[in-house]
Amino acid sequence: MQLITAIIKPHMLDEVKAALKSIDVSGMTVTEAKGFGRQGGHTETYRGAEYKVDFVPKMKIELVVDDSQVVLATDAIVKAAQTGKIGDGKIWVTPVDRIIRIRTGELGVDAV
Amino acid sequence: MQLITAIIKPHMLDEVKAALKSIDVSGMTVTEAKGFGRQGGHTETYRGAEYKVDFVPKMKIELVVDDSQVVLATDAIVKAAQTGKIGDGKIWVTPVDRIIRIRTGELGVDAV
Amino acid sequence: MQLITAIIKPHMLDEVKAALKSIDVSGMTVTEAKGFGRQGGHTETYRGAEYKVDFVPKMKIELVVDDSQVVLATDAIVKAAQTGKIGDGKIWVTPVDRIIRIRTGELGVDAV
Amino acid sequence: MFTTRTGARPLRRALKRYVAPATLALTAVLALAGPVGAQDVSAQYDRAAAAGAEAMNMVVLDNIFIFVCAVLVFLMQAGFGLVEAGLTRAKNAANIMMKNLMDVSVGVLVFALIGWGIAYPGDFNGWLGFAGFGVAGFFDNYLVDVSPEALAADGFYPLAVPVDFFFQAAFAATAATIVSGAVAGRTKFIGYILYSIALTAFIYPVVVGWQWGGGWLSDQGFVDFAGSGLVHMTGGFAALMGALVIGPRIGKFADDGSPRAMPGHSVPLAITGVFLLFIGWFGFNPGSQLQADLAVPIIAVLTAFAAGAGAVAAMATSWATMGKPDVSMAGNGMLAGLVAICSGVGEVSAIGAVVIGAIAGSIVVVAVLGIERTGIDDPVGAFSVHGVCGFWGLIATGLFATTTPVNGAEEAAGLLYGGGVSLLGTQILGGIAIAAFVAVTAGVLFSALKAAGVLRVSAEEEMAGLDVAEHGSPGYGPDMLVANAV
Amino acid sequence: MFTTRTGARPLRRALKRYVAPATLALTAVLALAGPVGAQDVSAQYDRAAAAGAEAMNMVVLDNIFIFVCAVLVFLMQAGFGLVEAGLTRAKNAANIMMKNLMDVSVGVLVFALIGWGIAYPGDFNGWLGFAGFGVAGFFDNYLVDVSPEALAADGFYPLAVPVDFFFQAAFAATAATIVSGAVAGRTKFIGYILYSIALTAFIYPVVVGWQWGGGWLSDQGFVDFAGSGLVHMTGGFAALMGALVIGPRIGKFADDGSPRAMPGHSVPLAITGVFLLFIGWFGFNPGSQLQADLAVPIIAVLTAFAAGAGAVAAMATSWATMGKPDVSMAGNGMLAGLVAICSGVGEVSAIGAVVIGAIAGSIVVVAVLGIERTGIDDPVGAFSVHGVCGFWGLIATGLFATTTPVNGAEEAAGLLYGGGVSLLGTQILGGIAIAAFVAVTAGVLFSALKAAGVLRVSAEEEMAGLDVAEHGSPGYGPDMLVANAV
Amino acid sequence: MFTTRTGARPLRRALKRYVAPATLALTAVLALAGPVGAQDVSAQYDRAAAAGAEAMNMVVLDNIFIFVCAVLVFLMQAGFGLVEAGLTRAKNAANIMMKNLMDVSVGVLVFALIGWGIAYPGDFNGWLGFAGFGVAGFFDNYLVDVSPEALAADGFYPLAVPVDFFFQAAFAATAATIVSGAVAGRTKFIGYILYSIALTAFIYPVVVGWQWGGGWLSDQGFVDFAGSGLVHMTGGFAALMGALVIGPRIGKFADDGSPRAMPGHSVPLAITGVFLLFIGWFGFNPGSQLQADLAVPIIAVLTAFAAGAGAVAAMATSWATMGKPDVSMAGNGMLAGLVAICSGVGEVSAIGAVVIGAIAGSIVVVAVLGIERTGIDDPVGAFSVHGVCGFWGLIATGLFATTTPVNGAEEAAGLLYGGGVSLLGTQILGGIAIAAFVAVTAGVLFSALKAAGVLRVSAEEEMAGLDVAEHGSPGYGPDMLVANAV
Ligand SMILES: Nc1ncnc2c1ncn2[C@@H]1O[C@H](COP(=O)(O)OP(=O)(O)O)[C@@H](O)[C@H]1O
Ligand SMILES: Nc1ncnc2c1ncn2[C@@H]1O[C@H](COP(=O)(O)OP(=O)(O)O)[C@@H](O)[C@H]1O
Ligand SMILES: Nc1ncnc2c1ncn2[C@@H]1O[C@H](COP(=O)(O)OP(=O)(O)O)[C@@H](O)[C@H]1O
Repeated sequence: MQLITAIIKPHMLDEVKAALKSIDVSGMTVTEAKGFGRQGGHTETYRGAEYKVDFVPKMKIELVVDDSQVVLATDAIVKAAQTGKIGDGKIWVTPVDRIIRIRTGELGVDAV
Repeated sequence: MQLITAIIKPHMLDEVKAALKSIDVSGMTVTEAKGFGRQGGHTETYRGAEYKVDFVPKMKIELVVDDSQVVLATDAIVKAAQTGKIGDGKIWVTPVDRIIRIRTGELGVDAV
Repeated sequence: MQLITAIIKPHMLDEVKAALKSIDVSGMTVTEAKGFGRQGGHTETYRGAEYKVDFVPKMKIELVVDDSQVVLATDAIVKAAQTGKIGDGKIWVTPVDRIIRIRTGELGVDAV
Repeated sequence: MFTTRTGARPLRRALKRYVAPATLALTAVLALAGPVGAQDVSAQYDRAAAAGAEAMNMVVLDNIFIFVCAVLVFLMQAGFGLVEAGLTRAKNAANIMMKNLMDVSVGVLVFALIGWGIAYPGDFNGWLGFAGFGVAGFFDNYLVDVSPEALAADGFYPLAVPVDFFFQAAFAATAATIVSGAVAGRTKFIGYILYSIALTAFIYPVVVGWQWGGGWLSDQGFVDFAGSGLVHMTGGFAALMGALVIGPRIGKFADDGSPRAMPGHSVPLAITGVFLLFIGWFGFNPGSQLQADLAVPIIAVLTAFAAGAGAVAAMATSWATMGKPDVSMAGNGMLAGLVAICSGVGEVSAIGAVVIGAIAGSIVVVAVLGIERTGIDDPVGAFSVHGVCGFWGLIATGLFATTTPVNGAEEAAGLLYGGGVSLLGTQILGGIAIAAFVAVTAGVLFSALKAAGVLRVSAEEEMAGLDVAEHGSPGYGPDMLVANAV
Repeated sequence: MFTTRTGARPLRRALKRYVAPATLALTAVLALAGPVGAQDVSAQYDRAAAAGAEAMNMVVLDNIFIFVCAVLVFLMQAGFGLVEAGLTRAKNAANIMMKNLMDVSVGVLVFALIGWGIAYPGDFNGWLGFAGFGVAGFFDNYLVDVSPEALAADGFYPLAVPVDFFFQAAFAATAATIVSGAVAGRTKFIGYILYSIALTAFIYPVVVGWQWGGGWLSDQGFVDFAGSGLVHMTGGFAALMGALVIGPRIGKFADDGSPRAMPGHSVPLAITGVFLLFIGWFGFNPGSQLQADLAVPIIAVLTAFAAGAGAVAAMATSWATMGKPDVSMAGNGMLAGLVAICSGVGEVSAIGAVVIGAIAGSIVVVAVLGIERTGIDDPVGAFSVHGVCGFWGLIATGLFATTTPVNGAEEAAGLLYGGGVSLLGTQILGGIAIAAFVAVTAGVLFSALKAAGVLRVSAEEEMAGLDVAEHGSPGYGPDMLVANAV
Repeated sequence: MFTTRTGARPLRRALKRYVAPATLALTAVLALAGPVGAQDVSAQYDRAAAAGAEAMNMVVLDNIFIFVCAVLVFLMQAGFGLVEAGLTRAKNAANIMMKNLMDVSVGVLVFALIGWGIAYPGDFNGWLGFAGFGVAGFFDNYLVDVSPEALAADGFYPLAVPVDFFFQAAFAATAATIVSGAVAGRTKFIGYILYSIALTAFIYPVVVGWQWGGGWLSDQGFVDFAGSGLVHMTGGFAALMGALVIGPRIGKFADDGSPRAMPGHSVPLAITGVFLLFIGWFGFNPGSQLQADLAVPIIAVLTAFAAGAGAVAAMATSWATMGKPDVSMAGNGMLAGLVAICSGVGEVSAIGAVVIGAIAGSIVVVAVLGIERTGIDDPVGAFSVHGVCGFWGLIATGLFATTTPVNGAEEAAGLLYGGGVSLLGTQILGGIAIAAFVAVTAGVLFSALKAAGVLRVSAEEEMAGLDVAEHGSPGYGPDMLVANAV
């Protein structure tokens, strides 16, 4: 099993979710995040004082998939989350030794 | 060392924390998350317009433990977080190459 | 490539970001988190009822870096985030099999 | 006596002041007002007698003044909504506001159809000016009776009915809405609506009828100028029964029965609500003088003294007992002082008002903690503020009433002002009667709703929050990220 | 007739009541007021004749009363701000409040310089007391004309100009601010300011001039006591044109055109706003009586009945049609009832007010759903509440007006009270005229702003939110974490 | 002169109007009021002479009017609380509301016990009607002195004391609460309470005594109708000293001393507060006329003009200087206009009011930026709004005062109206005196609190937020997730 972590633009979440559903990804976990990168931030002004906002809103998607699904899933995410504009985000894949479904205690593939 | 990531139902957090404490887990990090999976979501209505809420509230728990503790910890989480109802969540375990305690710079086991 | 995850005190974020920029880390992703550990929490009172707040506010920083940069980056984080007071946080490093830049589909080093 | 609101007199007075042609006012006074001091007569003379023009002046000013006071009392609905929403959780915030919105909306209509007729039975029998209200008359065109011709004929009286109704309806809505906070977070919306109708249609009007409607309590010389007992105890004891019958929110008490803190989602909103209630009370108490006269500012000052003393005392008490000055407790303290002064604000002295408010402020902190220990879950302290301090207000009048009340009436003085225990006894009797009647009727009401299965939502719905479960969507949008772990 | 606000009469009445030396009032009545019933004369006599002191009394009370009502109407600005902010997203909350702040700030000044002069043209020509307003006179010291000497000379009249202006200016600001919610979340700030100036300077005053200014509508016997048509339809139809020309917010409609829910960020704030509007309406309607008299409380009661019935009906309708009682719809329902009763509150009976409010409450729910289906994005339902229910209010007067209105006027009765269809026809005619005039002028206005490129922000700015894009920083600080996925 | 609030006259006027039997009013005027124009006499005659009934009418109306205005002024407490909470961070929101709650609670009591007696020394000496206030009299039953008998004997005067106190106490609480925002986020709660007591007990009353109490300033012909100087400069300069002595919040200034933005947590709440202050000001300024007369609406219009001009000017200035129209600056601008017009609202023309407000709106933006540059941390701009624009208001009266003030007084005219520099000089003198006295006393006060170690919380407590550190729990519950990185 492997863990796919994707950082995407917040408003692309629905598209990505749909894309993953369409390839039968059974589930995922999403977290609000803020990103720093090439995209850079912007400057805001409050009562005359300027301040730089370096971190831009991002969504973080985590999904554990069977090794066989990894490429399919990452491709789907790239396709769905791509706007071509700087700041589209990253995907990284890390190995998973064990996965358990809490409800049943099932392990491995059965757990996802 | 290994990293245990658990996705649980929000209101089970106290039980899980207690269970982990009881087996002397020294610490953990928690993040608000939203989950998508078999549990499915529900429909809400606002001023007559229906909309589907696919993502349900979850808590994400991360803890780095010594290899020897992994099974103990995952079992504790499963036991504590299990309601038997769909949506109880997942646990996955990933390898950790290095861990550092920022305060002291200690490494490995001493760091947790 | 490796993934560095750092749990730090919220108000150290700017220093850490600056330190990482200074060693040319191209980007990072930040998440609000709550931590449990030696630092312990504190007690609050609301309308006469006491309650324990076990989880203290933390920031979670994730950055994928080239293997060559790992030590440099972790050292930078430790230096920047260290107050010497209990609760400074942890850093852990996990292996990354693949990394993709969504905008371009670039892989590996080119992706970060 | 004629300017007080103790018992039926005010209404007879009204009758007197308006129905009788102005030129007959003086005789009317002597005829109906019972033994009155010289100053009463002269005052009455100054106010109503002589030129018809003059009389009309005062009638207009009185009506406009009560209208303004009633508007201030209606503002209290916003105050209650904010206090209750602020002291409960975000997932129930829209539901709380909705309940308050319905208390006033349903309340005004139900009180017009039923409640008002029950509250002031005798006085209005056969008054056509009143036929516009009540089930039957509601379908006539009651404006017929307030056409200029009718006014002239009736000596302007009928026009006072609308303003008196407007003022009283605001009070009824207030009594109803007190309960909303005590049962917050677990009550079915339909069940709450049914309760609200029952309270404004029957429970509150019956209690009011006992005193302001000229019933048995007024004959005892019971004193409740603005309603520490009639309004606040009624709401407060209904709140107690509601919280009792419905039971605590899930997670409010640990397995060992010890209370758990369930912090409200916005103390700033709650204190904003306290400020609005404070403002509204300047319609509630001064307006209860029922006419525009020079007693109004005194009543306002005493009201402010009690409010301030209550807030300071609650702050100090919470500081002493909990180690820190609790903000929402201080807010409760101001409300407690305001509730307690309602009864005697026409009878007590400056120092009396301060002491009454200060004691109320201390009581409310103790009461809130005490109630929780008994396993009752009253998230906003409605019973402690309105029930307990309402009763304290009645007792306080029995202690602090002076021999020279602001409104020139000749009430019996309180224990501390040489009046002996008689007034005190009457006040306690009245308090017990109100508490008992409301506890029983509200108890039956909530039990019936429970039996009918319309009182409490399911555990799942409660966990999800009433906004989503009862109204379809959360009170705070997805962009106001509300944390999970609650 | 002299106490109604139908057509030019109220202003002539004012003229009559003040300019004529008090001792001439009686003759003045007979001379100017047209055929009046005996009671009018006597009332007028009671109020203004006899002692100069007496007359002044009533003038003072009238002025103070309207002043208080105007303050209540200004409070509605806070109500509108909260309703609109609450029902839109957090990223636009500061922008909404800013627009409301500017509506009243710009509005008061522009209405003084231009609008007021257009709204009440004839009546004030050559009145020096008015020279203080208007472009020219603005630079004089208009207080000269209200110095005690002038007062004495003018029989107190000029002093009524400021209070009348104060009251009318509050109405103008209200009409303007209605649009703010309908165009929320995508309008350029500068474009909104320009719209707001145009509405208070020209569009609203022209419409008001037709009726309250003594124009053609008033000659038809059109009845719009407090402005269901003049104020609310004007704001409501401007809101419709704004929403139409600007187009929907990004993401409001799916590709298949079906509407998507865009939940407001704080229903509790929205309902707090509804409560404040409810309170403000007790200045809006009773104040439209334009004098302190015994009709005021009746107007207040009818206003409360319509508000309550509207909220209950909207709750019930949403419950029936959507399966759950929608909170913000119930809030809209209360406002709908208040809007609808404005026109006839001086003419209808108690049951009439309840029915008018209830129908408005049901209409508004249907209208909100219907409007969305047409692809128009009105986030707060401004057109449904003010435009649709404003028109319903005009029609309702044609149906429910009684033969014996509260204010002693002798209006034609409505269809259901034996008056036949003539009043109904006039009401519909007036409604169509207002709708058409506003639709055209506002349509041209918004189209011009669009052509000038100052109407809508860019897609990026809209996504980022107007608080950041238009005002430099978010309305909620970084410590109030606002979720990304919106 | 008798209707102005300049110097001791108004109180003598009161004395005159009430204590003297109404039939002697005319002589009383001539005897006590100094040289008065014919119109004064006649007006006075119209108002008070003739029938005792007539006189009482006006007394009642005056008392009720001031009562209503005082209630509006108390509403400003809610406004200040929301502005201050909104413009500071969420972790201090409950603490801010608590401070405002205590300002009014403690303020009313302390002002009654001490402040009022200091503010109006001479006028009340030996008046038993006043014995009910003040340390000694507080323990009597002061109602004895307002019993109907006493009223009759005193010609109704004593009853005016409560309403005057009620109104003045609201002002005192306002002055106190101005400071709360300037010292937000780092002040110990106990230290703030001690400051609040000191201001309402001594600092504010002394300043008021100089002018409204009949002190030396009033003898100079100083003009401060509603308190640009007496109320707002007092609060504003105390705010400056507080911010100065306490020092900036941690992180407010970079190491190089450049100011860092610390965004308030809720601009929508802040602007809601501005709206409530705007409403409250219609009690603050018109009520300062101290009687119900036809000048009231003029004062209201001028107040609205200045407020609108201030908001527009601040918006424009921030737009010009910062590139975007800043919302909270526009809010400050409206308040600045309101503060500035207080002094001369009884003396200036329409255009004068607009110019005064507009200049205030521009000044406040510049002042806020300037103050920050000096290293002083005033999170809500309290000194800029109340201190700087308060002083501007005094100066403006010296420039714009006309020869024919609204209230019929015969003040000296301002520089631009041919009055030369004498009034201007007096105004500047008065402003300097107030600034100096408050700066010194408040400076000593805050320094003493600092020395006593009760002024500022620890760095840890400041980081954690005052809600948790000082009051035990956060103002926003765990379900309103508040971000960490602040
Ligand atoms: N090295 C990294 N490690 C973790 N997250 C990163 C890294 N670099 C970028 N990110 C995340 O990806 C987002 C987009 O990256 P950015 O460089 O701005 O644009 P792009 O990926 O299109 O070049 C960033 O906002 C951040 O959240
Ligand atoms: N493949 C996955 N990768 C990551 N998280 C997942 C995955 N599948 C499910 N989850 C998380 O686990 C939660 C529960 O999963 P779900 O399928 O709803 O119930 P159950 O685990 O009981 O079958 C989901 O809400 C989601 O947060
Ligand atoms: N075993 C662990 N796994 C994951 N996170 C941990 C672990 N132990 C501590 N943390 C995180 O690090 C933070 C600091 O740890 P703590 O023990 O309190 O202080 P210190 O690291 O200085 O000893 C905790 O709040 C928690 O967020």
